[in-house]
Amino acid sequence: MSNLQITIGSQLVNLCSVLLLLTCFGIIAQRRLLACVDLFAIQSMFLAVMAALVAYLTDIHHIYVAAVLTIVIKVIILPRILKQVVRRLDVKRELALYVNIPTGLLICGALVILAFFITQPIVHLGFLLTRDSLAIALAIILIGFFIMVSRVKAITQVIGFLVMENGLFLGATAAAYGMPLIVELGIFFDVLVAGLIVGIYANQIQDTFSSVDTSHLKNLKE
Amino acid sequence: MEIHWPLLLLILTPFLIGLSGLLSRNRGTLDALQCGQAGILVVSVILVAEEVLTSGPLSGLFYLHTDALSVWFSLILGIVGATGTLYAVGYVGEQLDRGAISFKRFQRFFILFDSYLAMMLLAVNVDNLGIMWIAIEGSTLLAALLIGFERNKGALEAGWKFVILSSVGIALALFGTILVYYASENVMGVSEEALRWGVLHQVADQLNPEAMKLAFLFALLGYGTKAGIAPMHTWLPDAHGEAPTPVSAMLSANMLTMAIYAILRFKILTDQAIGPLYTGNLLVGFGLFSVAISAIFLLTQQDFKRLFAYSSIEHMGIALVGFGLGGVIGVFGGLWHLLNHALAKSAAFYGAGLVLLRHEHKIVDQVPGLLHGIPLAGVTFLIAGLALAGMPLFGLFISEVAIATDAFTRHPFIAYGFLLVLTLAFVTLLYQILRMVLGTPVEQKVLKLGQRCRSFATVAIAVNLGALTCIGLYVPPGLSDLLGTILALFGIPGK
Amino acid sequence: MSLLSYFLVVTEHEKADVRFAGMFYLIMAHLGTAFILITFLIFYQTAGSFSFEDFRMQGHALPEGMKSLVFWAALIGFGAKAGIVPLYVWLPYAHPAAPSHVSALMSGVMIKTAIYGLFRVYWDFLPANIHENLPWWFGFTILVVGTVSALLGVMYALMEHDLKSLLAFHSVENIGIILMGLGAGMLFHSYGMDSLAVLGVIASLYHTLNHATFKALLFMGAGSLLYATHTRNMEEYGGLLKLMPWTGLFFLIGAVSISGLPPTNGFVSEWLVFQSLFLSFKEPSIFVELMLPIAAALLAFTGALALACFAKAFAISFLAQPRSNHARHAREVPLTMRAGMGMLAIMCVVLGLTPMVVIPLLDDVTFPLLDTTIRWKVLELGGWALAPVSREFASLSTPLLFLLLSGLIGLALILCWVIGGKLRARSYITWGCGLKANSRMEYTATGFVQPIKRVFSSLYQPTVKLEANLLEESRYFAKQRKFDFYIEPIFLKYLYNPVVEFFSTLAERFRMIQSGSLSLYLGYIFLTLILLLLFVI
Amino acid sequence: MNWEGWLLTFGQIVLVLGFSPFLVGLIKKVKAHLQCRQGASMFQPYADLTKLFRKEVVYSETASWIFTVTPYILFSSTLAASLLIPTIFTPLPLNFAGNIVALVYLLALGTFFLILAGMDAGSAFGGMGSSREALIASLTEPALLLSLFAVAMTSGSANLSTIVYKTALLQDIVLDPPPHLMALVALWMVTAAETGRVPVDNPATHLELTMIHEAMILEYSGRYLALVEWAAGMKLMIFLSLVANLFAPWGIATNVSPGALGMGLVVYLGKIMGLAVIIAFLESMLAKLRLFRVTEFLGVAFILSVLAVVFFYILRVE
Repeated sequence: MSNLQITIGSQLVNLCSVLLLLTCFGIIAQRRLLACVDLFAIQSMFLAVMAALVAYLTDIHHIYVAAVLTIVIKVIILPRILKQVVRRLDVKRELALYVNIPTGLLICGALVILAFFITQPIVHLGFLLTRDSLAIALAIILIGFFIMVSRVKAITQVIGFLVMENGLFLGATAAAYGMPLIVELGIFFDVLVAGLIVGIYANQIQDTFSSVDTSHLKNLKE
Repeated sequence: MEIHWPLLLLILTPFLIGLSGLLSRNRGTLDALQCGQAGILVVSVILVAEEVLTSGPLSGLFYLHTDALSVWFSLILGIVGATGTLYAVGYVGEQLDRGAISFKRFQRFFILFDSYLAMMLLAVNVDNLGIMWIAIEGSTLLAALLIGFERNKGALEAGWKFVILSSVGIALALFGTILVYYASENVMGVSEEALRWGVLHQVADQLNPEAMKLAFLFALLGYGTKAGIAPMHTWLPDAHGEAPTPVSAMLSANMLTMAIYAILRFKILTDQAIGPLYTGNLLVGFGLFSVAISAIFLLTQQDFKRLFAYSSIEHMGIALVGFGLGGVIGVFGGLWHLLNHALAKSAAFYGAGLVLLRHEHKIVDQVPGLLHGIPLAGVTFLIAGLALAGMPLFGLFISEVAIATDAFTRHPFIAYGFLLVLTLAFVTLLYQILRMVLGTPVEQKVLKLGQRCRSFATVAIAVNLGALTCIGLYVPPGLSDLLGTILALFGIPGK
Repeated sequence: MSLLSYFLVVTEHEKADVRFAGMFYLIMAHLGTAFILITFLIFYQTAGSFSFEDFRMQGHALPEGMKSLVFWAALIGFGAKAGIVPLYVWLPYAHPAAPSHVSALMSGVMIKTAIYGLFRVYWDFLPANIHENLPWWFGFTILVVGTVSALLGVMYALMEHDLKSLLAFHSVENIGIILMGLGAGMLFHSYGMDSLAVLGVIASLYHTLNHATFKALLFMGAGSLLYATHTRNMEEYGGLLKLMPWTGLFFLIGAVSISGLPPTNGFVSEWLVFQSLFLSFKEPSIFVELMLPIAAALLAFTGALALACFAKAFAISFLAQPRSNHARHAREVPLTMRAGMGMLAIMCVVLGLTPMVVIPLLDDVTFPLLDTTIRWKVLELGGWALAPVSREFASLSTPLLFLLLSGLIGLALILCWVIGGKLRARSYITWGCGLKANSRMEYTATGFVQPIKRVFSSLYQPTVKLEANLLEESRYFAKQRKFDFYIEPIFLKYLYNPVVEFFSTLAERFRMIQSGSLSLYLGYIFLTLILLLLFVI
Repeated sequence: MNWEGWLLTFGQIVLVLGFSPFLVGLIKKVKAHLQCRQGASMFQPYADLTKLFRKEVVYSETASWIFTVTPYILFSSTLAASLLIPTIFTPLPLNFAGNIVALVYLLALGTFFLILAGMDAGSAFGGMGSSREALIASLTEPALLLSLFAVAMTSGSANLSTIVYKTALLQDIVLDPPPHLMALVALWMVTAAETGRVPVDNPATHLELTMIHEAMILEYSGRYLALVEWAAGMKLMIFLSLVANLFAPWGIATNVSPGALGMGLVVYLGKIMGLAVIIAFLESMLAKLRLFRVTEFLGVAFILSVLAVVFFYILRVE
């Protein structure tokens, strides 16, 4: 492959990761649950694209597998499940937030800066064309985490978690062209099961508490 | 790559037995299978230990790898797992007899329970950080299902919190793993081997310090969440309180221990890369904080299962301090503490389970005079409680003294703080335990315990407490050799 | 050990107060353990092992600051177990709660092990060699602690009407006296006056021995009373001397010797302590010179109060008319119990009459510690008299005193016979101002100590409740009056309760941490992560 | 102990036994004169004692054997104490038997049993007397010990005879004024308290509520009473000779030549009779204090004795 291709490739990769980041901000800014789920699907899409890109550039084939899995699980299955849950519980929009949206955005900005600041000393380690996206990966993880903290509804917390997962995947791909295949598979499997279990719980909670507003789950305390 | 049957047995048995549970239609065979599993676990774990002691680390097929450290934790998981299985047969069986649950769910419980054990055993016996992570995540998910098993409000809430919090934790841990992988790259390039702990251990001193620092930080937070280290401990009391008692016992005695194991693996690598000071300070800091927090919460605790949960937080903290100090006796203390804690704490939970079955509530001041009420549980509480409080004659005392000593030889002030919080915890825990054990029972309606339940529980408790007192009084040579090799693994000349 | 004794305490754990006592005891004991652990750890740091041999070898290598740390740690650690002021608080709860033979054991033996620990640390581990001198304030502190313990112990004992608590408080007093001897010894040692130091140490060892005997005796006596009357409350005893003559006699002997009256053993050891305090004018430092005699005076005060206290205890329990049906129907205890007490009673007298035998033994004990023996000078007149320092300075011969007393009693009898001839006597009811004197007219224990309580009210801060509902016709006559008062030990009030308060409020405050909100929990983790990323990396 | 020793000891016993009743009589007589009364003869106490010895004993039904043995123990312990105190000769043969501490505790032994006896009959008065006695005894003991100690230190010995012997030999120590003066005053106050004299107690009172010593022995009669009274007399004599010989050992015999002894006897009798007269005067001048004033009175005594010690150290010339 020519240098040109490499540079273009790495820029494309970076572009994808930036897009990922943007979708995160989108989720932060979004009140409507279904929209959040869609955004997550889109984000996963970008992720898959990036993975494929990396796979193409480095022709390491198992990354294709990863990309495919991403599409299957994170773009198709999980959003399905989530949407089902959302419909079934008909919680259209999230009105309750612990942190209002502008503040949230500001904080996320701060998190991104932090992420860059943290990864800055170790970025030079990687000699791969994707290394710059490590910072973005960390940023996405933090933001996902922040979503979980700042949102009240169970669903959004799940979405936050999945965003974290995306961040991780990005990290894995960025840092090392993905984990060894076996690990990769395992991780995907786990993510899938996690999603299922969360779905189960959401249903059961809905049955017993007749709401998935986790702010109701405060009976167990000191 | 030759096959080590004991090792394979150790890990596969629970899986297979669990699955075969699906096929067996009648209860007798199910019980029999479980008892068999308990037996096999104990035997095979001891065989594995033998083998490792005689002929160094084993590597089976499929990343299976067992060195001294793994053996130590396999011992804990195996033995406590065995007694746990027995107890579960009694406990869940009792619920079945009372018609609290259907036979189907009875089956399902054991499928989950066994594969949960299997996952944990796998986690401590693989060489690959990635696989280890997967196993731990798997155990988390199964634990989530087990915690919510009883499907009442409390159980669901606890399960939900557990699932969310520990998934977050686990995610952070994964990032830590990725970072290690990342750091290993520019030492050995992109390779399948780069996640093998053994391999990493050889090249660890060349790994990039910054990356390792970051990696360890994430690993500590991530696995620390599962180990119930304050301030990531918040799920723990709920989960321990609401889960079916055998599960609580497994959570406390096995899962926390396993999480500590994972942290240790990372610590060893990081220490080689950047020296022990960094990890040491972090561990000691978190450890002390955990002990202090738990001590305070023990004081006002009204629910005896949560009580034991907080005491688990305390003991994990103590062990962390030991490992953090990292001197010979410190690490020894940590390991020794984990073993004894597992035995004592599971026994305590077994006792708690009996009380719960009998009284159907968990309020401390509603169950005084257990010595008269339920002698079995009373005695268990007394012995286990004293052991957990760190009374002399029990291993926990020895390990606490060891850790204190190590602390003292390094930074006396840590030692003073340590002893202070320890005394506080001691007082609060013992105060609560004795409130329950002594005195005269209050009149209230109680349910009778089934014979089979009682007998199973008796066996489980007897084994645990027996082992506890034995190693309290006399350390088998095998164990001490094992400790020696582990210390060597920590880069400390074994004594 | 504290664990086992705990179980001894809670043998009768059905009673709530017993459980409380046990708990309290366990906590204090554990506190002690923690501090003792610190002591040993400090040694371990230099010695590199836990063997006493190495401690002995290395102990002196400690820097000065560490030594004082060891001093305090050991004092608190063993003090908590021995029950010195202000750590004695568990003692009056634990001892009464335990069954009598156990209390006898605890007070007689267990407390002593703590004293043993103190001796080991202060005389054996700390000093490099026999001639190295520790700072003078070590001994002085011990002396002060001892004096305060002795005084407060007896003060509170006076106000106790539960026989066993009373004895427990006296354990505090006696520990105090023992420490006074020890302190004086250390003081002299720090000035290099070994022969005087030995005296102090021997005095305290001697008193340790004696306390073991008479306190065990008294506890057994209390036990027999409990056995006979099923109550520990003195106010319900009375007139028992006639019903239980043997127990009475033995208890009297115990009382006499704990009050340190000649010619019993308590007297001898207190006398020795006095001597070592009187030697003050040999001290170089004028401050200490002043303090020692004052300590001696306070010891005398303690002795006098102890006397009052046991006069009360014996008189109220054994003399006059029975004050309750319990007492009225009391029977003498079985022979085995009497035998036990009798043995100890004899011990008390024998130990008192044969210091010339005991002291050389103690001297053998102290010799390796200070390598000075005082045997040759202590014993005068072929061992019939004690002269701790010099015959010039002070001497004592209990055998002679004993002979004198008995001889003069004989003389008195003879006088009576010579002058008065044969005894003509008749008995008649006590004069009750025209009424028939009954047990309700007798002075109660409370009444007996009332003057003292009033004089020292600033210390006791008693809470007195007096309510009377008067007759409608005249407000000078009452249908009934209700009087009760109780005393809260000053340290419990100002030292312990606040601590407990602090922790429980703290715990209450902290409960909000575990508020049950998942987002909050996530927040903790998030915050921790961010902070660590910011500051640790 | 040689035959002289025996002789002297016996002589001392006889002296104390024989002379103590006279002191009581003397004080009564002087007081009578001061009250412009004739008063009974000085030898009246002897008659009283013999009478009492002859009389029948009446004791309470509730009383136990404690009540019976107390007089003997009181008598013997007081007498034994008196044998530790130099009167006409020093050092005493029984010097080695005990020092000031032994003295104090011997007296305490008597007090202890007296308190018990007071409670034994079960009458309210006895109890009242005992309780007050307990208070006063506990307050006097430290003062007594410390004031004696203040004197002891000047001669570097705690054995009474030795103290007196030394002071007797070198007169000037006695003139070591401030400590001794304070000790003297303290000792005098203590004496008043211990021997049940005004202003602490009033031996002549028969108003129950003010009695202390008298209340304790209220139930006694016959020979028991006699023994108790006699013991009281001896106690008085003990304290007077303490005052006399510790602070003014002039003329006391230091060798056993008959001349010296005779001289010693005369001077000694003179001294304590003088003191007795002083007591009489004081008693006629002062009024008895309230019980809870007594504590302050004794507090003063204690402070004085402490000061005596302090001054000794401060003014010590070396």
